[in-house]
Amino acid sequence: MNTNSRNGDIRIGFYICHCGRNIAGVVDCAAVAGEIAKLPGVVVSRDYKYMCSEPGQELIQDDIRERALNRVVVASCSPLLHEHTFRNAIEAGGLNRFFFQMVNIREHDSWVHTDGPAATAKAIALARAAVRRVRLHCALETVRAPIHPDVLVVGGGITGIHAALTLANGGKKVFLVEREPSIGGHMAKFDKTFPTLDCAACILTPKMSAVRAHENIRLWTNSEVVKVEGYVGNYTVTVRRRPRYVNEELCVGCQECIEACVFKEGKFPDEFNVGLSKRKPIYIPFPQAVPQVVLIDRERCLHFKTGKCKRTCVEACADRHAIDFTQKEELVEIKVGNIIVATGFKLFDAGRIPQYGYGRYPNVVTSIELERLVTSSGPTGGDVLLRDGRSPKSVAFILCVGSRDFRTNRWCSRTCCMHSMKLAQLVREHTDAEVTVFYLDIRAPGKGCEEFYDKSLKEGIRFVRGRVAEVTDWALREEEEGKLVIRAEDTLAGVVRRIPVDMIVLAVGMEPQADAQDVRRLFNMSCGTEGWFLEKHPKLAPVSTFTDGVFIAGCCQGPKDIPDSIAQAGAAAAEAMALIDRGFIEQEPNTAYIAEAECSGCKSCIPLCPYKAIGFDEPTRKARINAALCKGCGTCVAACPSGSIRQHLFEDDEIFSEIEGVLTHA
Amino acid sequence: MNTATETRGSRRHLSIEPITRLEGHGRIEIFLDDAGDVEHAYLQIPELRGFEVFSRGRPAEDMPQITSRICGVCPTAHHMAATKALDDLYRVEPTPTARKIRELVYNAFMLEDHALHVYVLGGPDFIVGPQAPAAERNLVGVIGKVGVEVGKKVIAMRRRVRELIAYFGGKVIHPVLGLPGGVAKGLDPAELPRFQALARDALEFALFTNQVFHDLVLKNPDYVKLIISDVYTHRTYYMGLVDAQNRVNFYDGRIRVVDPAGREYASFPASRYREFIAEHTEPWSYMNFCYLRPLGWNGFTDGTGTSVYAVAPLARLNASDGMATPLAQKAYEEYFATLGGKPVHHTLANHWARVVEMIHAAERMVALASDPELTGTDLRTLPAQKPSVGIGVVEAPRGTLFHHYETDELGLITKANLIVATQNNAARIAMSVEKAAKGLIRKHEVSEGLLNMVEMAFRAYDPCFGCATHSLPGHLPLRVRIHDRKGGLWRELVQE
Amino acid sequence: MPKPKVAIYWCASCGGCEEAVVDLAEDILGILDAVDIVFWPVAMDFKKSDVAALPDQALFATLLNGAIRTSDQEEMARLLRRKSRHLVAYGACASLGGVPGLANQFSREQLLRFAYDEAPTLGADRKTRPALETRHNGHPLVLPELDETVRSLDQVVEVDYYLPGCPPTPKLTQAALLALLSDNPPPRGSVLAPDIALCDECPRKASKPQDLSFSEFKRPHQMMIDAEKCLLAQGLVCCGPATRGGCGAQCIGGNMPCTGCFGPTSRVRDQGAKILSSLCANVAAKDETAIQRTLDGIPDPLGTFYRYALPRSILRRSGYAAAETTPK
Amino acid sequence: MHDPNWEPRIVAFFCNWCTYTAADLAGVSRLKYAPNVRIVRLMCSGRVDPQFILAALAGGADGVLIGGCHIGDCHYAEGNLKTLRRFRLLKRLLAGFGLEEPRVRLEWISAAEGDKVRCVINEMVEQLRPLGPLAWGQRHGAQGWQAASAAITPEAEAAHA
Repeated sequence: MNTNSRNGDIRIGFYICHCGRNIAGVVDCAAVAGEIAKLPGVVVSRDYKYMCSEPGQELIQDDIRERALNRVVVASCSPLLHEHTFRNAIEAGGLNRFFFQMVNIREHDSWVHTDGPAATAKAIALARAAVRRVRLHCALETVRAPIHPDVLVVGGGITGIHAALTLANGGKKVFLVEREPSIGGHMAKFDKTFPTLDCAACILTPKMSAVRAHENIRLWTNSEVVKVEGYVGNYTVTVRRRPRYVNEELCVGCQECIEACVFKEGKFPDEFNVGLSKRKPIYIPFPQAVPQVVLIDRERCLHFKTGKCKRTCVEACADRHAIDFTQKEELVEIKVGNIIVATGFKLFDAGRIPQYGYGRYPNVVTSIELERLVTSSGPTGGDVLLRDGRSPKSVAFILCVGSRDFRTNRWCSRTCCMHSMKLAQLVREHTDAEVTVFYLDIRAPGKGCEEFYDKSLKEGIRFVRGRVAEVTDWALREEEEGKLVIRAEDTLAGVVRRIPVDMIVLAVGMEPQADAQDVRRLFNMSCGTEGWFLEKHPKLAPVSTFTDGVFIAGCCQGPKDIPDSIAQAGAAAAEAMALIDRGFIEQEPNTAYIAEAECSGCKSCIPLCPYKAIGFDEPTRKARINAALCKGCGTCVAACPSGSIRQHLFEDDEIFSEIEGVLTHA
Repeated sequence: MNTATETRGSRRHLSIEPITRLEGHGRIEIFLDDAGDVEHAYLQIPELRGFEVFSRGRPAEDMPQITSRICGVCPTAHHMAATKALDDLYRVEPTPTARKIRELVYNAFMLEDHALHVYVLGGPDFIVGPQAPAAERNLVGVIGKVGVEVGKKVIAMRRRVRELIAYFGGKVIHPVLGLPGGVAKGLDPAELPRFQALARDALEFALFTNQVFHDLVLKNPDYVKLIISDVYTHRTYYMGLVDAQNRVNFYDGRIRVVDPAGREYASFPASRYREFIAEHTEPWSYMNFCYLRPLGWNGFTDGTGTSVYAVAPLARLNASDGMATPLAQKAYEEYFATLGGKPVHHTLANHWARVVEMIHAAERMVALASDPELTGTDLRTLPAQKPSVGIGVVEAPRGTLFHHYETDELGLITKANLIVATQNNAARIAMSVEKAAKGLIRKHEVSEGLLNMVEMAFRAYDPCFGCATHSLPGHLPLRVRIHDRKGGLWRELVQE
Repeated sequence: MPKPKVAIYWCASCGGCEEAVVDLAEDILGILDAVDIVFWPVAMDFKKSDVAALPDQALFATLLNGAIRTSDQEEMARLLRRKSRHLVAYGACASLGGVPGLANQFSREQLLRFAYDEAPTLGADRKTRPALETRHNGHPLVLPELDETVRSLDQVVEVDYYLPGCPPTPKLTQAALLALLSDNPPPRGSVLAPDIALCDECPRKASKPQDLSFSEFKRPHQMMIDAEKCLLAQGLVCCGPATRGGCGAQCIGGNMPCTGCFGPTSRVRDQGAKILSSLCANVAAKDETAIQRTLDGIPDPLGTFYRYALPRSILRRSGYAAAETTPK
Repeated sequence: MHDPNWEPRIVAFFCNWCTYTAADLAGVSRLKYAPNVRIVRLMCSGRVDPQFILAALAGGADGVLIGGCHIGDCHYAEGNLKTLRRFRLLKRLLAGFGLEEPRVRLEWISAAEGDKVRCVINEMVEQLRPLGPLAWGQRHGAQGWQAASAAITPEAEAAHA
């Protein structure tokens, strides 16, 4: 028992926050303060408009001084939000920061109940419990742990790239891990970016080469994080590096080996061009790829399949000896203090909406496929062509494919409207086709986006409001012969239209990565119901997660465009930098501890600790807890059969008194 | 003798409480006629602990430990009866070594329990004297009488014998050795000499006790007269466990019943106990009174027409044709010769019979301690069959003890029924008390000594109301209340 | 100067605690030198009225064993409380309710119904019930009423000390008496036994592995029990880790698991809950069905975890029991 | 029958990382649910000592709800697995004590499942209503345990002083 906390008389100050009308609108704060004032040990009981405000905090500090308070209870919002605020306040007021207990009467009471009296009764019960509990609190010191200055960035899309560069430029060592053979992500596939229509490559490529060149960045492509252990400031991460069968150090990217390959022509679908072109078994993902290193597709390479290959590539590489068929997958372990997760998104699979005919009609394409077509470095050298090589006379865009649709995804993917308008304009540029856009609502909130919309209208792009019912090649009228027909209701005109076109572009939305759940577990994060990674707080901590030292940025947190992604990348980098430059993290001292005299050495607790924090001390034949390793889950405390393991901040007696408190009738 | 009064409801009464020097609790009500002679006396038992009921749902293998809590004076008896019920429940025979360990432990227990009664509970009445001052009628008094050396000898012997029980049972009070098909712990050969020596000393001690009894009791004509006096005599049936030769056996055998003339009335295995034993309920006591089922309940009567039977030492000797060991057999013969042949109906003869049994127990200890199989390592026959019903019986110091369990196929108790020693004796004890009261209390003449002699009437049975009331909770001290004809209190006597 | 007076008394008990005192053997003589036992129904001829006649606090100490189930016991407990400077709850029943406390899982009516209506050995007069007041041959006879529940002593009167065990060991009994007689007796409310779990003194402690988890719980009759190895390590449910030490691990010495008669340590409010918590946490299985299968190896958690402490546990008795009360 | 104004009282033990946060989310999302629940925050559902559950039931709760991260998502790897194991046997034990099945409930609620908090609590309140007050303390004198452990409750301590 924490007898030390009970010496002398207990003088408790209780403060209930109105939070404007947020709490006071439902809970009768004055009544609560009145009730609590009657409890033994309570010397001050006040209600105030905004406890977290400067004056609110001063109110507490003055009372600590003038009324000699030695315990403080604040009833306001969630402790996850403001516990530290008030702990700091009472510490500044000269009290140990743990002589404090917070009561959550906003998120858990006023915001979720409408019945005033009931909510007030609940607030009183919760407050009573806190008052009973706080008297048992002990003075504790927060533990400081050093922070490893290196950072891991997961994902080499524009977000990861920007985060890595920002940190590296700040002088931090960065490990950038990318699953694909090259960094660049989705953006590398884009021709131009909205709303400025500036060339995507011109923005991205320099950043990519900067990554390659940067002395503070260690770039690992073709690699994946497989294990994460430890805690903020002190993570141990295992990375799996898949072999590319070409030595990165020795390859200069001359690509002569590709020329020399026994396959004279590309034979296999090219991932980068989303299958619109073919590549060889030995290839480089795309011209500007970083690193500029070729790789061998083990599944396709003759040497690996038959062992009977002339290995012309090896000859071509000659004395550089970069090609190495013996390369093995390797697991590398690194230590970092912070982790930025920027694993991005995956595009909606248009095949999931059969009535749009994707995969059935060759001239129904997705927005990303069109993106590759309009790119000068793309498979067609920038010509927008139908499958039969003709240039389309009419092109239609269907928006919200896999977005804002209760049958697929309910969220708005935010970028498809602008992206489609960009493509529409490019189609107009590259062809003389007539362009129609089927939309539900046009979302053009970003800077310069509304103007971009106007521009699209001026350029004669036709907008039809309504969800497309189906795409068919079943011609009813002569002009429909040999064309694709879109059936849609024009909700403005209030008529159902049949519109024949040559090409249909599906503006597919964004989805969480297929393995988002695994990645979430890997980094101990949460996902929203839709599967996007969950930020700690949408406004107060938009790039933080519930796991300290793990940050999220870009589209893995939710759909967003390039500027927003880059902004988040910067924010995440700044958060990490802030922790690193502070040099240490303060850990909640909620660790478990053993009163040695009481431990019988039954060893029941030892196997329970996931962090191996409990050991058996042979000389004393008792269990020992290594506080540095303990994370304070309290599982061993609940399991100790003789009640000999306690937990700071969550002592049995504190919890029992909390239980008694919430149940005592007013 | 001074008087004090106490009011309970509208009635005033005389009381002596609690009844002392017997394990458990009881109370006697005595009603006088106009002449001040005893008209009726009632023995009341106010306990019910409900073991049969709260055994339900318990794993059968826990029963030896749970039921031993019925009585801390004879826990080994309940433990052993329960263990034997488990053998039967799982249809397993204990290994030869296990059986011998059980028997050694059990005879050791019988010896020390009897010793406790002879020297601490019942004996003082004789050794110190029935009319001796209260403060002396106890162990300390006995020590005063026979000398502190003897007292120490008694205490040391009990301690050593109980150490043997503790060796096998873990604890001597509420031991843990019993498991279906055997015992939990074997004997380390290194310990054997210690126990062999103990067994020899135990025998010597038993014979010494026999000597003390002869010197202090049998050599005193008044005591002998008291023993055979009609006040302490009842002609009833007698029950006991016997071996194949109808000789006394505490651990195992058939149940044999003889009639008041000493002829065999019945001989049956434990599994048939329900055919021969029935319980009768009186509204004025929580304890049920056992009788012979085939004869039906004929009330608290002895002699012809009675269905009352007795158990415990007196009964065991009456129900057997002899003892299985030589020295005990010799004592057995002397016992019947002195008391006028079989069967002996004198309640107070229980004390002597108890000494005879001590010799038997000690002789068995000597035999078992020298048995090579005792140190074997094959301690258990593991159950293979699904359990259903198990019935076990042993001779507890205070008489025949039955444990009867039924379980589901997981071996969880669904039904339990227990018939314990003192319950078997209950009817006869009640009769003894009334008879003694009638015989001793006359013309409003009541003295502390006389009242102790009334207590002696049932103390001779070494009744264990703790056991008897395994089916009843808590306790009420025994009072002797003497009421006059009008049912009002005549007088309250307070012993000083 | 006169020797301190000591009383030994029993309520709902089996007499084992009395035997435990007798088992002081030679030492009892030593104790008789130090104190006068003025009241000990099982072994000495003294009457309640003797105690009633004493002035309050006249008794230096009373060792009271047995739980409380009748008004008479409660009355006696109050009387002895009044007369004693130190009231010691002696043994498991007085301290925790004890084995008879398992009756709290059933109603009084269930107890009576079995004894007088259902027992297979009842005779023709089956269904006769003992009555609180009857007349026989015109004579009035009364019986005490049974309480609905079994209570530990401290649920009836204030208790100064606890001496745990079923029964307490002579060693602890003697130590306790000497401690009370000493100049600085232990603080009131203390349990006069080590405040550390049994494993501390268990001879098999070293044989327990550090990474023990349970893939199966076994019952003693189903297996040959290794006489050296930790019983938990053999898959048996041993309550030692959750039970106060001081008994000398006697049951372990008998090669059987601890059943918890010494009760919990001072830091635990509910012994059963703690045994359950630690055993379950260490179950090896990770999926629901496997977990269930492992836990089926403990068929009677209530009887196993609350063998001695049901009345003194947090919930104290079964809720079913309350549903049924004896018709008057 | 019991007081017509009686309302079930639920004590909830929520883990800091998932269920407590989900309850916060429910608040931020302004979801509405029954005011009968009192939430006690612990770092992990693994900290829920069965004693706490018994204490709540004996102390006047009509039901107890334990909330933790989904299996596999525990912030501390496997704390919730330990909770699940305890809970399975505890349910059987409580049945032995004659406690109605719905009175004690374990739910996995992730930080994102604010709405599940609402549903579970509303559902539980409705399941408890027909059962009526548990009132274990009054019915079984279970408060005895508090008296007996008086020395560790502040009020008793105050009284002692």
